[in-house]
Amino acid sequence: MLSVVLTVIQRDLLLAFRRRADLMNPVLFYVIVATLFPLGVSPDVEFLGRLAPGLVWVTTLLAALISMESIFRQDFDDGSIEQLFLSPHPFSMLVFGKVAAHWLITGVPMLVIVPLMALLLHLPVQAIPVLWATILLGTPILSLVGAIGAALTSGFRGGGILLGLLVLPLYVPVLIFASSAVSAAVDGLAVSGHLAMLGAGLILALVLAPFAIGASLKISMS
Amino acid sequence: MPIQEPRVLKAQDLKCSRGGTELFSDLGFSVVSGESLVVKGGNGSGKTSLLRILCGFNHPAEGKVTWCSQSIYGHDEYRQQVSYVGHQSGVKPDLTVLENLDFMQRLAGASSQESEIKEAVRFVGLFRQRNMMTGKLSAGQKRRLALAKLQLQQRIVWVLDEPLTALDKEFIGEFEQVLKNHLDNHGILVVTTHRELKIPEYRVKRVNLSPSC
Amino acid sequence: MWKYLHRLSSLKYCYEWSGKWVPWLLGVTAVLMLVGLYWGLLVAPTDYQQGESYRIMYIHVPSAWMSMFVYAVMAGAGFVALVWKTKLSEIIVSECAVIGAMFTALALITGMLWGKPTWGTYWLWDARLTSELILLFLYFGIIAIHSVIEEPRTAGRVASILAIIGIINIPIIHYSVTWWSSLHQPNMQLVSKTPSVHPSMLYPLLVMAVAFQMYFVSLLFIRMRNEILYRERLTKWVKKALAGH
Amino acid sequence: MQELLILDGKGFYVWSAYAITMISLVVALVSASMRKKKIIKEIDESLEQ
Repeated sequence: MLSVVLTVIQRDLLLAFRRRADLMNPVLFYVIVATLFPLGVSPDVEFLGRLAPGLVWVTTLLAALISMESIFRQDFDDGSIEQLFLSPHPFSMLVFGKVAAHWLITGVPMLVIVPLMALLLHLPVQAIPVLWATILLGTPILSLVGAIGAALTSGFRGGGILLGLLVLPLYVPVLIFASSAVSAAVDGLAVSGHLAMLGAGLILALVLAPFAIGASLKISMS
Repeated sequence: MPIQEPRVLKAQDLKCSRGGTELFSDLGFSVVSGESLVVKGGNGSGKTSLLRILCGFNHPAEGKVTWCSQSIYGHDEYRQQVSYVGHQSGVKPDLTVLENLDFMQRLAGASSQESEIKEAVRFVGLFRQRNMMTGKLSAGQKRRLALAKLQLQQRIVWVLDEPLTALDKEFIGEFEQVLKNHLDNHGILVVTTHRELKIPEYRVKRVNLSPSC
Repeated sequence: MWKYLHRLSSLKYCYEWSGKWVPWLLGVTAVLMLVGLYWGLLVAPTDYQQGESYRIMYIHVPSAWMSMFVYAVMAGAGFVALVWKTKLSEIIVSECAVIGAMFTALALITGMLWGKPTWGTYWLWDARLTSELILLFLYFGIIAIHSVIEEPRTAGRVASILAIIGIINIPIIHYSVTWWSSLHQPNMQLVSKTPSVHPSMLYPLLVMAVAFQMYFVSLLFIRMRNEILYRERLTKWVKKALAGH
Repeated sequence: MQELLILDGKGFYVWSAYAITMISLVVALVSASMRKKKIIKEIDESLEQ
C-alpha cells in the first residue's frame, strides 16, 4: 500500500520538476503580496510588527488557494484520473499521494520563504520559531482541505472562483488558530494550546480528507 | 491469462440521460468471456456514456450492470479487471513513453520489468520514440501508446472507445490480431468503432444505440 | 416505514402529496405571522435596557435559528441523496440552499439594523455575526455549484457532499470564531443581544419562530414542486397533470 | 400613531428591519409562483409542437 503512495508522489514530483517554472509560483506570489502590505498599510516598524502575524498567514492562505487549482486540473484534462480509478489500490490512498506531492511542491517552499518575509514585515524575531511551527502544521491542512474543493471543481469549466468560495469557510479555523498562535508568541504568551488545536485539525484532515476527496473525484468524474 | 469459469458482464434495462435529454433506455445485453460487444450509434447517441457506465465511472439513470452477477459499483475486484482506452490518452504529456508505462505497471502493483515494457513498446512500433515526451507524440502514436498499455496490463475486460481512430492501415491489421488473441484468452471486449473490425462473427454481439444513425 | 420512504422517491407521488398541503401551510404561516407581528410590535412591553430596538429580536432570532435549521435539513437531504441517490433529496438540497441563504442574509441585515441602536455601529465582529457571515459563504458555495455544473444529477451530488462537509465544519467554525472573539474582545459578554427574556416577551418570539418554520416548509414545497415539474417536464404524468390546469 | 412610528428614536431601525424581512419573504413566494407559471407555459408550448 505505502509503496503505491510513494510511487504516485514520486511521479508527481517528477512531473513538477519537468515544469520547474511552475514551482516558483507560490513563492513568487507570496513575495509580491508580502511587499504590498507595507506599501499599503504603513512602513512603521511597531505598527507593522503587530499586524505581521495576520498578514503572514492571510498571504499563506491565498498562496495555498492559488496553487490548489493545479492538483487535479491536469489529471482531468489528460484522463489519468480514470486510470487511477481503475487501479487495484484504494482510490483515496492514491489521491492522498497526489495531495502529499502537492504539499511537498507548494507547502515546503512556504517553510523557507515565510520566515524571511516575516522579517521583512518586522515580525519580532522570537516569534519566528512558532511561525515556522504553524506553517509546518497549517499548510498540510490547507492542501488536504483545499484538495476537497479542487476535486469538486476542477472537472468543470469556470470552477476557479468557486474553489475559493468553497474552501474559504474551511480555511477560517486554520487562519484563526495559526495567526493567534504567532501573535501569542509575539506577546510571549503560551502557544501550546494554539499549536495543539492546529495539530488536532491536521489529524482530522489527514483522516477525513482523503475519503472526501476520493468521493468528490468519483462524482465529478461521472 | 488465468482461465477460470466463464465471466459474464451483464447490463439490464439501462437508461442514460444527459442534461435532461434521454440518450438511450431499456438497454440490456450480456457479454461472456471470449465475446466482444460492438456498440454502434451516431455522434452524441451515448456510446461514450455507455462505455463509461460499464467502467463504473458513471451511474446509469436507471438499470444496473453486473459482473458475475454482482453489481459493478463498489466492486473492487471488477475495477482491477478493466482496461479503459478513451478519447483522452490517459498518459502524462510531460513524462516519456517508458516512464508512463513504468508508472502504470507499478501503479497496478506488478513489479515492472524493464524487458516487458520494452517488448510492448516495440510491438506498437514506438521503440524509437521510447524516450520522447508523450506530449510530443502524434495522435496516432499516442493511440499506439494506449494500446501498448492494454498489452501490458493483461486485464480481462477491455473497454475501447474508437480505438482505430488515427491509426494507419498496417498497424490496424496487427491490432486486430491482438484483439483476437485477447478473445481467445477468454477476455471480454467492449468497443465502439465506425470501421468494421475483422473479428469472427460468432464472437460478436452488437448494440445499436440510435437507430436513426 | 420503508413503504412510505419508497413512495416518496417517486416524484409524481411527492408532487401530488405536497400539492395538497401547500394551501394549508400558507394559511397557517400567514395567520401565525400576523399574530406574531402584532404581538411582538404592539403588545410586548418595552425593554428597560434597550427600549424599543429589542423588537427587532422577533425577526432576527427566528431568521438566525432558521439559517441553522435549514442547513441541517439540507445536510440531511444531502446524506440521503448520496446514500440512496433519490432525485427528490437532490432537489431538496438545491432548494434548501437558496432558502437558507435568504434566511442567513435576513439574519445578518436585521442583526446590523439591531446593532446600530444598541452598539452604535452596524457591524461588529462578534462571534455570532461572524459565524453567520461564514455560514452565508457556505450557502453561496452550494448555490454556485448549480451554475457551474450543468448536469443536474452531478450538481446535486456535488452539492450534497458540500452540505455534509459544511455540517461537519459549522461547529468547528462556531467554536473557533467564539474562541477568537473572546480573545480579541474580552468585554463582549456584557453587550449580549437577547435581553433577559421576560415571558411576556418570550411568547411572541416563539410564535414568530413557528411562523418562520411554517414559512420555510411552504416555500420549500412550492419551490420543490416547481423543480419537479421542470425536471420531469418530458414525462407523461407531467403533461397529464398540466392538462388539468 | 405618531409615537408608534418614532418608537423613541429607534423607529427607523425597527421598521426598516421588519420591512426588509417581510418584503423579501413575500418576494420569495411571488417569484416562486411566477416561476411555476413560466414552467407551465414552457411545457404547454412544447406540447403544441
